[in-house]
Amino acid sequence: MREKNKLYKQIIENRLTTLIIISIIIILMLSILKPGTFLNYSNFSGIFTTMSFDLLLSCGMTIVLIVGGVDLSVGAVVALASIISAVLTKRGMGVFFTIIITILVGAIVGIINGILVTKFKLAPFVATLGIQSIIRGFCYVTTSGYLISGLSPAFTNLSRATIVFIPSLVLISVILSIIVGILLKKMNLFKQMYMIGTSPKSAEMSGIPADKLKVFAYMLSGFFAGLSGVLIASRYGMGAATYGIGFESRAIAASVIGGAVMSGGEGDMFGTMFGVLIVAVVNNAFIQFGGQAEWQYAVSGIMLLITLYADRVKLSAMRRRGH
Amino acid sequence: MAEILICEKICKSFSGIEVLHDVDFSVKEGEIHALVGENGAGKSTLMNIISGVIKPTSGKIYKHGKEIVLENPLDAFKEKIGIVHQELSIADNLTVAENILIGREPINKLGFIDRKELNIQAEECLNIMGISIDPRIKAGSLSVGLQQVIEITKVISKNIEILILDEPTSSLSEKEIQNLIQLLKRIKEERNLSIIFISHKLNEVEILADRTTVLRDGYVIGTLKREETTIPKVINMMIGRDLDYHKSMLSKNDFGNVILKADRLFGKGFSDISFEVREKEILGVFGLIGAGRTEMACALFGYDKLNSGEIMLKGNNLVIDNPKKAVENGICYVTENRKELGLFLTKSLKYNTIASSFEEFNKFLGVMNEKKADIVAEKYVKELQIDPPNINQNVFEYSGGNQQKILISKSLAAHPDVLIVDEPTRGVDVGAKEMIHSILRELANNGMAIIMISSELPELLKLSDRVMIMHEGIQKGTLKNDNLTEEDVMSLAYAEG
Amino acid sequence: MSKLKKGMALFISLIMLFTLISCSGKKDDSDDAAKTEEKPEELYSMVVFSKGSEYFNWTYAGFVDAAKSIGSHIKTELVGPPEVDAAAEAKAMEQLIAKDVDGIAVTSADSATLVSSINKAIDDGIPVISFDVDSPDSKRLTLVGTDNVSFGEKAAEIANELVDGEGQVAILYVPGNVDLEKRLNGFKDKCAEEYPGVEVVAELNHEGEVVQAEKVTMSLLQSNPDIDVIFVTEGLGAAGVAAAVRSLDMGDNVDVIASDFNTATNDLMEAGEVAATIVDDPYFIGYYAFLNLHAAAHPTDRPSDNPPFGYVVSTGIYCPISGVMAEDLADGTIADKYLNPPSFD
Amino acid sequence: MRSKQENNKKLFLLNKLKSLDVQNYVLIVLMILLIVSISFVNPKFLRLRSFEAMINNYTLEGIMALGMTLVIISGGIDLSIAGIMPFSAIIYAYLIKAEINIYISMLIVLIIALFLGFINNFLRSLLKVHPFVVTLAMQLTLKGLNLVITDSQVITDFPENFTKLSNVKILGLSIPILVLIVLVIFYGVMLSQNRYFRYVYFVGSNPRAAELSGINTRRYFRFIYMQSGLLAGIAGIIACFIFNSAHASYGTGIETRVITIVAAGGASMIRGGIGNIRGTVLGLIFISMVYSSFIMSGISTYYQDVVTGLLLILAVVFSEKFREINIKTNIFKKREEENV
Repeated sequence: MREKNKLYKQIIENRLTTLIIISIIIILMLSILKPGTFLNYSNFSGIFTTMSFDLLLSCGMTIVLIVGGVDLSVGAVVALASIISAVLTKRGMGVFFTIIITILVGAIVGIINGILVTKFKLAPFVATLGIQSIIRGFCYVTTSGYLISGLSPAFTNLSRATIVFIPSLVLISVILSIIVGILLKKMNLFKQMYMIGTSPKSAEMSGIPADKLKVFAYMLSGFFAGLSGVLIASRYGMGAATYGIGFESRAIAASVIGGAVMSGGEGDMFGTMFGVLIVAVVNNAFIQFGGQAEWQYAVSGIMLLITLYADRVKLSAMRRRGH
Repeated sequence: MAEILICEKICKSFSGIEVLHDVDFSVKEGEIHALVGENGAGKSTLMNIISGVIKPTSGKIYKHGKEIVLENPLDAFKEKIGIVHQELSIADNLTVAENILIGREPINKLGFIDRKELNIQAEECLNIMGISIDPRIKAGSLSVGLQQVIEITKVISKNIEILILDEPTSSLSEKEIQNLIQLLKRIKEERNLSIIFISHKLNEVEILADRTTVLRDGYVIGTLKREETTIPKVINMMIGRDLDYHKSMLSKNDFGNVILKADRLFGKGFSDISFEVREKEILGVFGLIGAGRTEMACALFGYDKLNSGEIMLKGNNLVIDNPKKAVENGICYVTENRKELGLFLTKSLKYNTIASSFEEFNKFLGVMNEKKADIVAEKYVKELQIDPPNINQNVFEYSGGNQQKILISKSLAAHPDVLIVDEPTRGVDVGAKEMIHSILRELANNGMAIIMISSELPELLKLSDRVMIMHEGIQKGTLKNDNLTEEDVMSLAYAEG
Repeated sequence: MSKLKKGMALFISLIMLFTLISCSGKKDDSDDAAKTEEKPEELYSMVVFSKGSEYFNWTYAGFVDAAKSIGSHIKTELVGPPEVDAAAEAKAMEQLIAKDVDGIAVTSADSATLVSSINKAIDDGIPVISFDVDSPDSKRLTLVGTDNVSFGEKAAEIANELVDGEGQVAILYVPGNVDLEKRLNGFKDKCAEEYPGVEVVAELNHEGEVVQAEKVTMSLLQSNPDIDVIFVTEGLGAAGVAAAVRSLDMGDNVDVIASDFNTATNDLMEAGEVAATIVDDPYFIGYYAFLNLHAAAHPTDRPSDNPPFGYVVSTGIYCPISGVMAEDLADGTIADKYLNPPSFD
Repeated sequence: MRSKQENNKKLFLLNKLKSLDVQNYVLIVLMILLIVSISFVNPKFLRLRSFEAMINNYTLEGIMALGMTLVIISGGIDLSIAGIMPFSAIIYAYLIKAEINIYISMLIVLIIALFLGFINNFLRSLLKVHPFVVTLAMQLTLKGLNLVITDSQVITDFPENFTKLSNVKILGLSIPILVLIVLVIFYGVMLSQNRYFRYVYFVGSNPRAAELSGINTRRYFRFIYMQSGLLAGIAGIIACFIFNSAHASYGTGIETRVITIVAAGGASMIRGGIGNIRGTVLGLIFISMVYSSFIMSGISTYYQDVVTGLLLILAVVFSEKFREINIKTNIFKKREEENV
């Protein structure tokens, strides 16, 4: 009995294991229920392709959550980046420079977020919500609602090509999130970010450049949103002001499911990856079973609540063991 | 005098660990009863039981000889037991009157607050306490001392018979403490009130208490009458052994060069502070809370703004505008507020240890050198005898004394030339206190310059080679510690001009 | 204190900016006003539920051109929330009634939400006509729009052609959007009546969003790999569907029928990823919407059943629908017609 | 003694002056500037009906802002209203379409809304996380549910007795506006005069202390989130009155607007215990005025989003700045001490 209890605790306490087990169970169940059409290469390449935008945004969101912030502006930045990259390519700029400039713009928006949060001491939720509105409005003002299409094949191929049977989008998003995952685990810089999220004041008093690193975290979030925007423009061959609505809630949900907490100091990109994957798989299943796709919102919401509950269980287990 | 409250065989366990063992405790009518003990001795737990915040595991409480059961703070108030907690419970945005009469506001026919009546009643309460504050102003605009008084007014005005004060003086200035002591003595006389008084400051206990009960490790060690109460005796009972509290730990070696020199520092809460500290020297900074010493240290460390003044480090002029710069230049600060400004409670010992020296653990391309971090953490665990010696354990699982050691090791890991320690033994039990003292001496002997801020004179006199005295933001002077006595320091602190 | 001053300066400069924007808007008007003859200025508003849509820019282009043809004393404006939001559209109507404009042409996000505000405008003496998406339960005077049933039927015709009378079709639409539902039903009914071999196997919600369209299509093509045609009833979704088909490498098996003509769809057709698109003519709709609105605002002396407005009693004007096949683009005239979007604020 | 009393009086007046929120005055000045500049562009802006339209348009936001004020004073946030409001509208629409008495249906909907508020608080206290996440999860869940149960369709064709009721006007005011006015007065009076409501300041500035003073904070937070849910429920029913229909999209972005209103009114998003109904009402009028000025002056509504964002950020930056100044002026503290 005791042994069992211990195992259960261990599973609950290790988020990544839990998530991997849950994903495997879901995937197994679906493969049995839908033999042939669910568990095959092309379906999974489809799932991975369409979740790649969410995955990229979640990379940034996880980092921001680690430093104790939240970035609600990412959805709007995706739209902005798609427009900028589309305009630049249409003006004849090379693919490489287009990407660089667009991502820079995303990063600048991130820096503005960071400055509002650190220098002006705004609540991250308020600051980034404000910036979200401003950027989204700016997108509409500049495009007047027109789609910006007619992009060069060199640009559109960016997210349409396949490299060794793997769609480039999947390759980019998965590799980047793995890199972020490793960096979070290994890099000195990111270790400091965890400290900042745990106790911002202690971090500052310890000589950790808390404000700078916070701005850097928001910058990374902007960077990933910018990249996501470039890829979305390239994939659908157009820049549009309507991209990315509601992306931020999905990214937050995925990161929290993956192990991040809103108060900061925790977060695991590998967990986040599985968070994104589970939501994507479940949504895919809803459509395959002819259910309503609208359930996807409810699915994220409910999963979020379940994770929070698991957190709670974990915490009280820790308390019991501690004092 | 009859006994108004008797606690009989109170036991309390938290998740299986017993923190109070068969505690018997009684209060007489109209007495001030001090409750002392080290941190973790169970004082606060006992008071929380008497005031209904928590329930005892077993044991009985009698009031006027009748058994009472307290389920929540409201029950305690019904039994006329009131508590003033250490942290104030004043709502800034409500008026003084509302704060005093919260929960008992007079109501008019419509069921709304009757403001006129409210203010009159509040004024009456304040008059009883002998203070004149307009009850209509917002409580947030008062000083902490006055807020404390309002809090006491609030509790007393509930017609209570027993007043519990949990460390009431911890955030007050010296003047405010004196006012409070006068106030307590007076209301005790006037209202025949029984007061239970928890304090760390034994001199206050000596002045105030009619009786003193000492707790240690959840046991009652004894109760002293007023005439029996002496500080050494109390200390003896608190720690269970004689502690040579005045055994000097001064250095015998010569001091080296001047490392840090501060010249005419001005900032919020302090003005015109100059001092220097040399290698192998411990400079004590004495001052009570409100003396501006922590403010001065924070400004020196770059956490707060320094309005003017020069800081010279090893002869070089230095502008320190953030803590990072201070750490990089070899100045480290061990804060008095370790839970909020010092430690990372949910992170491991290892990461707490290296928090100030992260940059030293770069392997290549910014990869963290975990192995080196392990070694460093292990080293300090060993040197400072941190228990349990598990570098991967989260810091919140450690006791106060060990947390303080972890905090010190964080600063040490950054190899400071100058170490500023602020109240290094606050909330630390006596054994650990002793240990921290010898660690500091050892560090100084090995060449570090240490600035030690403390409001505990014995500690300062024991350790520091020189003592700088601050009072209400002003530097009163610096004394060399040649058989310096507490009187010398105090008389300088309160000297005019 | 200096921080406060700085802050105040910032705040005040924001207000000045605001005033400046509003004044600059005014300036344009007054410039035009100088050219007008003695005729009093009139203002007509076009209200849309998602201003961030290319389609409505086209309708507004027609609206503006028609206004110009009447005279320079006619002013127009395009009003509405950027994203699909019926409640916000109703708010805009409310404001326009307070502003007392001379006429409103409105396209409704859903069939019910705007009814009360349209009725309120009519009761206040402001003529209102529907364009594009109707609000049939309201008192709006008439509709200028597309016959969406025949829109669907046209799509069915083309689908039948593409599969040679035998095949499976999936349709993407947004439930709750009356027009798209009509297109869906038109398609299904036509197939049921005339093309028994063409079978509609899936009706899915893509929320009018590109990424969602791709997700839906991906999953759909997994569970139904035999699908021959996907008909997207709305303008934006085609890009997502094409992306899914492309990445599954099913371009040879699956034909995409898009709706509307926008620059993105044109690209896809040129690339051969969209086989055909069904187009109405938004410019035409806007143009006739204005003419009808203006007529309604200028009643003749002739007695009418529709006091106090003019003679606009037609049940509606429907714009022509055509199917454009990818190969039709070769001659260039069609693309020319659509690919130079007019620009204005 | 006399001088002391005089001194007291002077202190009180000074204190009173200081306690008036600077931000409220800034808002009023801005509103006047706005009215002047917009009426310069379009004189019709000054007519009564344009003000009526302004308030008409912000009835839903106004109702929910009252509840949000309490939530924000208590130190929390409630994003779930964007889900509860349309959910209530939809349930109400279904109920009255099922020929259930319209008043009984109201009762049912309000009970459901209260229950959802209860769930919010239950989850908040169970999971011990910031209300932001919990209410976000609730919002997502309810949004999905709204779409699923309605199949994204608009619900309309309400029974005649309802449409009749929705057209009723008392003293020339429609029911939604009346409800808003009644609620504003109720909340205004309660938050300044009722002791139970006033405890929100206590709970917001120091929840632990409030608990130790004998306020049952658990029950109190339950009350706060339940009243927020209830107001969202009322707003949902009012949405049916306004639109004579119900749709899942009615809540789109509404939480942002509500929060902006409350923030512009001076409630602190950073520390609890600060804010009042007077400020929220001013914020409501200000924000609705800004939006209506877009259409009145003919500025493209595209700028609306940009201005919303700027307003939100500026409102919060300034309310904190003003507060800082208030705190810094501690001349009073010194004088007080001398007095004793």
